[in-house]
Amino acid sequence: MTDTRAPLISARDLRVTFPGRRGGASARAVDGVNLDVAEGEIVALVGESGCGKTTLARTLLGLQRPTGGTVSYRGQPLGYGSKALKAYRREAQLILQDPSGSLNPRHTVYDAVAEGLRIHGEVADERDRVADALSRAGMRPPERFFLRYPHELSGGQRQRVVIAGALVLDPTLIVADEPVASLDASVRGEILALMLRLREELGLAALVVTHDLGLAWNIADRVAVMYLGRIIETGPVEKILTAPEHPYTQALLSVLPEGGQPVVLSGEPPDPSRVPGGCRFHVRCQSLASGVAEAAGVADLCRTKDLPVLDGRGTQAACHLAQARQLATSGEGGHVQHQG
Amino acid sequence: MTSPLLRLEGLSVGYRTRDGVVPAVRGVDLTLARGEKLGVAGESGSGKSTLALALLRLLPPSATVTGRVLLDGEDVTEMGWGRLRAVRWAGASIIFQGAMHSLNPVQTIGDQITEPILRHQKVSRESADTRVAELLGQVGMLPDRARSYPHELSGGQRQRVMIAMALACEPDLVIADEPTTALDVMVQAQILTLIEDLVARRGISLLMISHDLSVLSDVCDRLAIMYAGRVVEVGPADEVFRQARHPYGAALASAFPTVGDPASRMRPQGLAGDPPDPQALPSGCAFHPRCAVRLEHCDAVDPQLWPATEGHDVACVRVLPDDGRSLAPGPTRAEEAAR
Amino acid sequence: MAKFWGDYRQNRAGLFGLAVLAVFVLSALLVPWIVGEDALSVTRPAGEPLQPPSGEFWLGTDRSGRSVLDLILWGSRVSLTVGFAATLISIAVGSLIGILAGHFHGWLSGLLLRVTDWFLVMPTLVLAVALAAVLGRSLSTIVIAIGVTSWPTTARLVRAQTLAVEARPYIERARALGGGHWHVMTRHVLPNVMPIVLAQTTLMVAGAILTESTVAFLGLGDPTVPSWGSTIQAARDTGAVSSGLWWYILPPGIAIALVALAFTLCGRAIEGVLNPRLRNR
Amino acid sequence: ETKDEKTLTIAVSQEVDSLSPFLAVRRLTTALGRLSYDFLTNYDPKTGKTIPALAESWTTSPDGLTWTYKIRDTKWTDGTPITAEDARWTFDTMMKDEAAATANGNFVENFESVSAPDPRTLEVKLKAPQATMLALDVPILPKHKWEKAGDFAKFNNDKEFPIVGSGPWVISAYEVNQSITLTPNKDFWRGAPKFDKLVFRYIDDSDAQVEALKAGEVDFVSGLTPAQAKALDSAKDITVNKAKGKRFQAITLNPGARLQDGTTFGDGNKALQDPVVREALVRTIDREAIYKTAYGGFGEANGGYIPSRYKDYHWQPEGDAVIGFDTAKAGQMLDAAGYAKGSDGIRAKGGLKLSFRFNVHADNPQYIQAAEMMREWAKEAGIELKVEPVSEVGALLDAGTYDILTTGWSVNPDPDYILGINRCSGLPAKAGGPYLSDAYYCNPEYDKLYAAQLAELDPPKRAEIVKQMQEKLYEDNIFVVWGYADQLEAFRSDVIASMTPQPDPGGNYDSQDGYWSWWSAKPVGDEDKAAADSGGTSSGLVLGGGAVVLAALAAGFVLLRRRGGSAADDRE
Amino acid sequence: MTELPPSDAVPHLDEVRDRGDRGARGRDGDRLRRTTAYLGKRLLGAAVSLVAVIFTSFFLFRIIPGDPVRVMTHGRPVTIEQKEALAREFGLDRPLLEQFVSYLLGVLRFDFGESFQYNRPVLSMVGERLGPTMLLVGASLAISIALGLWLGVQGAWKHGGTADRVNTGVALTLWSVPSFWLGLILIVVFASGLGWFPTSGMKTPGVTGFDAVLDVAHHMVLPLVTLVAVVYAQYLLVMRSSLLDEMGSDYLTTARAKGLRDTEVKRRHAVPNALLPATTLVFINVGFVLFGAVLVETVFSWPGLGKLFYEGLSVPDLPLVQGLFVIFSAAVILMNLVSDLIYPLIDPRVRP
Ligand SMILES: Nc1ncnc2c1ncn2[C@@H]1O[C@H](COP(=O)(O)OP(=O)(O)OP(=O)(O)O)[C@@H](O)[C@H]1O
Ligand SMILES: Nc1ncnc2c1ncn2[C@@H]1O[C@H](COP(=O)(O)OP(=O)(O)OP(=O)(O)O)[C@@H](O)[C@H]1O
Ligand SMILES: [Mg+2]
Ligand SMILES: [Mg+2]
Repeated sequence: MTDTRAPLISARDLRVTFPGRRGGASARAVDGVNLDVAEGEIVALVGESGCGKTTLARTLLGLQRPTGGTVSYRGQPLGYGSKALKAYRREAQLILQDPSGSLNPRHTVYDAVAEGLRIHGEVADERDRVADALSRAGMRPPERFFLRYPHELSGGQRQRVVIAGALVLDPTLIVADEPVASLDASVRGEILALMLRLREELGLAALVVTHDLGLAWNIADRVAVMYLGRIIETGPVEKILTAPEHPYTQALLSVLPEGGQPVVLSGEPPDPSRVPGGCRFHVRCQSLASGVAEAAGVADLCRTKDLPVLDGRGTQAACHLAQARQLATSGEGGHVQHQG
Repeated sequence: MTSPLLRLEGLSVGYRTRDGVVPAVRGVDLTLARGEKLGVAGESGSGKSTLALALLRLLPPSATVTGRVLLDGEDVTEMGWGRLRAVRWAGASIIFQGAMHSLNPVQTIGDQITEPILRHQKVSRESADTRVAELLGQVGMLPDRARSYPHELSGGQRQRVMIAMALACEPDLVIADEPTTALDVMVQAQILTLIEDLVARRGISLLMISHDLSVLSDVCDRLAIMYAGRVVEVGPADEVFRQARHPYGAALASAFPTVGDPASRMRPQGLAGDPPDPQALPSGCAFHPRCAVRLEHCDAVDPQLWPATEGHDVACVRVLPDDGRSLAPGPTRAEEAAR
Repeated sequence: MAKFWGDYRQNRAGLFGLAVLAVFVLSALLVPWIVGEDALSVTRPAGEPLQPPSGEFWLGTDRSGRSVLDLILWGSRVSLTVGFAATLISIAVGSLIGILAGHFHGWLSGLLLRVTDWFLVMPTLVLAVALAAVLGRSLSTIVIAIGVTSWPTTARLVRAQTLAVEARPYIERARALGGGHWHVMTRHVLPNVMPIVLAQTTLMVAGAILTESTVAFLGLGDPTVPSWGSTIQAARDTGAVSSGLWWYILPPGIAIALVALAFTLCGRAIEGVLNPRLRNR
Repeated sequence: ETKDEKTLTIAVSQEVDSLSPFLAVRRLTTALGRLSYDFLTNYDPKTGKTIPALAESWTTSPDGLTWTYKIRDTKWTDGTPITAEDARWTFDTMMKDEAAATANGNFVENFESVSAPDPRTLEVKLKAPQATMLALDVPILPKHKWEKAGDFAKFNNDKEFPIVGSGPWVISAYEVNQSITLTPNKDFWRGAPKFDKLVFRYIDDSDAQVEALKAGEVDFVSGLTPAQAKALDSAKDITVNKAKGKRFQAITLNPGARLQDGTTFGDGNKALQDPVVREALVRTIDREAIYKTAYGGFGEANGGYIPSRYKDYHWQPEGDAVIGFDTAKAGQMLDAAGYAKGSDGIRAKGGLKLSFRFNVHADNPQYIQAAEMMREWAKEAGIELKVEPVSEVGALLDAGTYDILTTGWSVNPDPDYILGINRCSGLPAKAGGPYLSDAYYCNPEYDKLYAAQLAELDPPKRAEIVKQMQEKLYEDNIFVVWGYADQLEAFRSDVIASMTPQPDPGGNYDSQDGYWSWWSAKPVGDEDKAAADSGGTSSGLVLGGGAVVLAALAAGFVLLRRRGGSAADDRE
Repeated sequence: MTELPPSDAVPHLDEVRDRGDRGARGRDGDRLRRTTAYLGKRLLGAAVSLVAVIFTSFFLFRIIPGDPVRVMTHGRPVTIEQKEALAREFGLDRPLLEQFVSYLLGVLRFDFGESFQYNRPVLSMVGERLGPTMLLVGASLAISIALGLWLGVQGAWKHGGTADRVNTGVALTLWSVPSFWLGLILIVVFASGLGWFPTSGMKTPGVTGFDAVLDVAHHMVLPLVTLVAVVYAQYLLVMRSSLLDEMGSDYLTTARAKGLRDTEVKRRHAVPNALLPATTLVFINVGFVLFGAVLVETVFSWPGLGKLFYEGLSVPDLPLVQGLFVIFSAAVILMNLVSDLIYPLIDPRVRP
């Protein structure tokens, strides 16, 4: 993929901080993120639980106001007035993890799909558009499903309804937050195939949030790996998932069943209310622990020096070690950058 | 090898509900040798948990169980309550899926781990406490965590506590029902490594349930795949995962792509159709409506497990001699098919 | 709806409650025709005062010579009206405040919560009695007093439910689709809290009827209107208990208990249907 | 409590406001005052005439301004002699200390001075002649005890028992809100009471009182409802006393509230200022029916102001003078006066609608019942009465913001006071009160007659004038008397052998002007005391109620037992 | 008490869950600070509620029709001068706000003013009657809680059985009965009819010593039964439903899997968890039962606070009614506070 296309949506130095509960420290759920999604591109955002993926996705859709940084859509910063948001949400759609929860149990399939149309006052030829959206989402014949309630559908069908509800407004961007995580393994592939097909047919751009590297491999063009509120490695799927630079990405890949000798990271999942100083990954970094970093002479840097925010394009890894290796091979400064 | 540790013979479980009986498990035959690790996979609702609970008669009163569950040669379904209580945990223990819910929220984890020790072993409170510290150490937790309450622990830690608890009475069999679902990839890896390690070290038999075939194939020696309350395929883990003979097994295996494998890049594999409704199972092979390679008589033949290769049984007409056509008119006798 | 009824039918106690209610509501509706207004006349009563039950007066007569049965029938009108009207007020206020407090965050919700808590710590009955004393003796007073004092329960309940509903992903989806506050509250929250409110309503009517009788018992009701509470009060004034006028004091009490019970049973049945977790048990 | 000790227990529903006679104003506590402190004079229960009490005799100066009482030589219950100084101190304190005047201050308002020239002589000098000098309802207190009381506003006399007094009974124990126990004053000069103990037991609920009487927990109950009286009539060992009432029941119609100077105020319906309307309204009242239904026949329908119990002064309309129940005639009168029925059936003339607020004492069931009846009768004549029960009419009265009020007064043997309240001079002088009466009645002719009866010393002639006054009141239809309800009481005849009523015979035992009943009560001797069983509870209620309660309880118990049996099974 | 709408308990149940969710992971370092903050917040909340209650009671009762001075003079006609003097004495002539402030300050010093009709400090009148009320309310609470919770546990554990159904049915029926009516019936049947118990009051005058204790107990039976009968259903229902909620819980399956007996599972695991929501209700109910006693005290002439309130209201005796209202409400607030403070002790998830 190239970075030459103008990004459809782009986040610049995005930060979201949640005030701490009961006087606890505040949580930096998103802590400086640059991310672009170009038209017709599928970007996978991967990372372990609690690293801020959902928060980032919600912020991109204006459901969460950033505490810092901006989100721009087609080059325009997002407005947070109700009018501006409404207009934006006509074009950008959200698909949530849990299809059962995403459907109001009291609304029929028809109501659920038509909801977006009704909100935006596009009630003319509503029926046709609902039918069309449903069939595009693979529910054929659509009329058969109109009057069904969510509980009368299987999980896969529900997720299709949710997708149809997003498609009905002819969006240009879909943000899917773990779209298949709650589905059975057997159904999962069908939904992913649907997403690929939609991209093909409609040229949809999509940001797919997931903790499943297999999913990224299955459908994404580009992948961004997130750790503790930051994107720590980004680049084309083929590159990142086969030859990752960042120790964290390496660890993630290693624990996949086929990933060879698993590198099981020590310690508990990171806590966004206590972001460690230096490289935010250093406390769990296997490269640092095994002395590889020491050998490369960056151990101190790892412990003390925070890394700059990646700019969200190209192939990059926010890692002192990778940087040092890069330096060693190319002599260049700055962070690692492969031109794609 | 002597007699198997666990042997299920024609185990069926039905739940009585207002809308009739839900057949959750339909005639399962399985064996588990001592020290063996058996994985059970299958999609949601295929009866995995029901099977696990049936092993220790932990099913709700609305469930009816038929068939036999032979644990060390003794039929669990016919034990007296006293004997059953003695077998529970000391003979076989369970690691449940959601540790948050499987641990009593208002008791310290120490007390909860101590409880079965005191119940099943004639030991003093003090030695039980020592044992708790030891167990916690084995699962990689500090002994002073014994005073914590479940909510004070992370999901991974809770799951460790469950594991420590399961090992408390040194059982012969540990049943792990989706021990890592809902856990983060990283933690999942930690827990699996831990279980594998502990079980191997003590020679405990393991029955592990998951819907994630790739996870099971990694940990277990043998794999059983369930569909609609039946075991449709059982065999050596690697073989089942890589060359599943049952179309459902194959679909399940391919749902977990291999990262880096160009074959699955941009080509997600799925299984069309909806999971079966246990109360309205299709005729013949329960899988046939979703089967991509079904034969025309699949809706008439309900195939039983049949040895496809040595130690690898499959319940699919395709592994039967003449694609099972000869069986078409009537149902086969269970004993014949599953030997 | 058909499913609802199908589930409801399984609950025998709920059916019993519904049947009792149906009888009472029906008789309350039809009483002007089956009994007639004349039955309430104290100057031209049908019988002699305080006659024991007989073929003519199944439940005897009251202190004025009116048929107690007729009074109970007429009283059902008043008591049910009080019950429903008070409940309506409390449900309307409670739902509104509950939804607002649950939907919005920040100062509005804080303020509403404070007010709710304030009302909640005040013993409902004390307040109702005090209000009844403040506003003077009339049915509308009792209605207002009960309505005004019992809404916080509904508000808390509705708020809790609103919070639960708003935590559901479909609310997020609706917002992501561009839906505003109004859309979320009316299209998603309201329909979802309605069942709870319905169950709460039935339970509250029972409470309101009991409160009416209590207020009347404390002498703060309107003695000239034949509600069940005021009938008991009149019976007590007459010295019915110690005079052996059991036909005067038992029926209104039983009527209250029966209707309160019926409402409670219906409420529980509805709750059971709406909350499958209760149903399966 | 020893076995043979004879206790007389009286059920009371009032709480004690104060045991200090300076402060006590309630019926119960003033009665306690009468029992435990002697007064200067008392009334003969037979004749109603004043008789000596603490004052053995008395004289008055010709101008009526100086009264001299000879104090009886007797003792306080602590053995200290009673002297005139005690009486002087009592009156003097009431004159000087506002708090001490709380209860009975009106008696001494007119006192110039009080002195005790010697231990047996009390001398009172008045500013003006005072009719009540032989009816001073003031307990004489022991100075030696009370001097030390301190602030009389705060002193409730309930810390030290027995309370030193001089009456036939000694208050010897008091449990707040539960009971007051009195023991006999063995040295009482008129003779000691016969019972060994007199207990006033607080039972709030009238039904509970009667039940307690039936159960033998109390021996005397007053204030019975008609139904209770009827039911008790047939009860074993219980005697019901139906005394002719000394109260009248009435309504007053607001004729336009005004001050003495004629300034009108309030918002009374102006139609009531029309005598025709008032008469028509009165004609819609069926007094007989009220007493037959609301009072269960225990009472007398009568329009006279002074109850028939007082034969000498009682008057009642006769013949044509009777403004009797006749709704048709009421309608005709109103028609003739131009009050035409509107579409809603209510009459009106020139914007004046015959729709009246009718404020009824909410705590009086008979009033309410009567009011309901009156509402229906009035409606027949095209008059609307809006019955509004209120807990207190005083504020409405003071403000003149009423149309019709219920009222009722206790009438003393001497009618002077009750007649006096309706004079024009009785009207409030300033807005906001005080107002003694509750009718805003003012008729110069009535005032003239009042003066005449006051001056008339010949009793028959005075009675004649009093009757004329009642006639005036009756004709004016402002103070509309319904009649006189009987005073209904009951006592255990297996405990009390006899007591003196007031008047004797035919009178009441409770709230007497004196101590006669409890002083004279004679216990039933052991020999004629029947086995004490409380019969007479209506089997209907026991059966009905019992069935309800027992059914519920039994179900519970049965279940518990059942569960006991099934707990053994060890289910999973 | 009876008149509580049945579902009053429900929001509290939800609240409990709320709290459960909120339960933060305790970190020892912060614990003291958090505990202090928690305590402070609860206390502040209670204080705010209390002032609000005082405010309400002060202004609410002022609207009752009726002339305070007439109450003070027991309806006797008095001159304007006297009226004004009395009004001045009681401060009724000052601006309302000023009166409120001085009332508030008084209340904070436990000075509730003087009763208009009894001419005595409200507090001392309350003091006299607090004992009987506490005795009755305390005993009825203890019994109804014990009975209700026990029956609730039994019912839930064998839910759907005959015992459970009948039990719940009886409880609901009693709950629907007006308490005063039940009291009257009980008097007729058991006191005057069968003669087993005294009809009313708290003591037989003159009985002393240990006999007096028995005597009070004897008098207390019927009021107690009445109060318990109409109240215990609530505990039963809450306990039953919260135990039912717990019964599907996985940790109970764990406990069974450990080889515990059924009764042990119930006693050691299910009940302690189910008790939590019930606890909140217990405490909140104390305040309500206190007022519920008004009716029962009236019917049985029990010399308690309830009676005093009822009487004060009908007069109306402003300081008395205001004082009692504040005291009743303060009891509720206090009990809420106690439950807030106790809750963390019994539920580790809520520990600050
Ligand atoms: N509304 C909120 N208030 C406070 N903290 C929040 C809030 N939402 C999220 N967080 C915190 O921010 C961090 C990131 O949360 P987020 O949901 O974005 O993670 P995620 O990557 O989507 O995780 P998962 O894979 O579990 O969905 C978490 O630590 C979470 O606890
Ligand atoms: N208590 C019950 N009553 C009625 N039906 C039940 C009950 N428990 C389970 N079932 C049904 O039995 C079937 C098997 O359920 P089970 O929980 O064993 O599946 P599972 O394979 O463990 O699924 P999952 O992967 O979702 O845990 C399902 O159809 C389920 O709906
Ligand atoms: Mg997420
Ligand atoms: Mg399962």
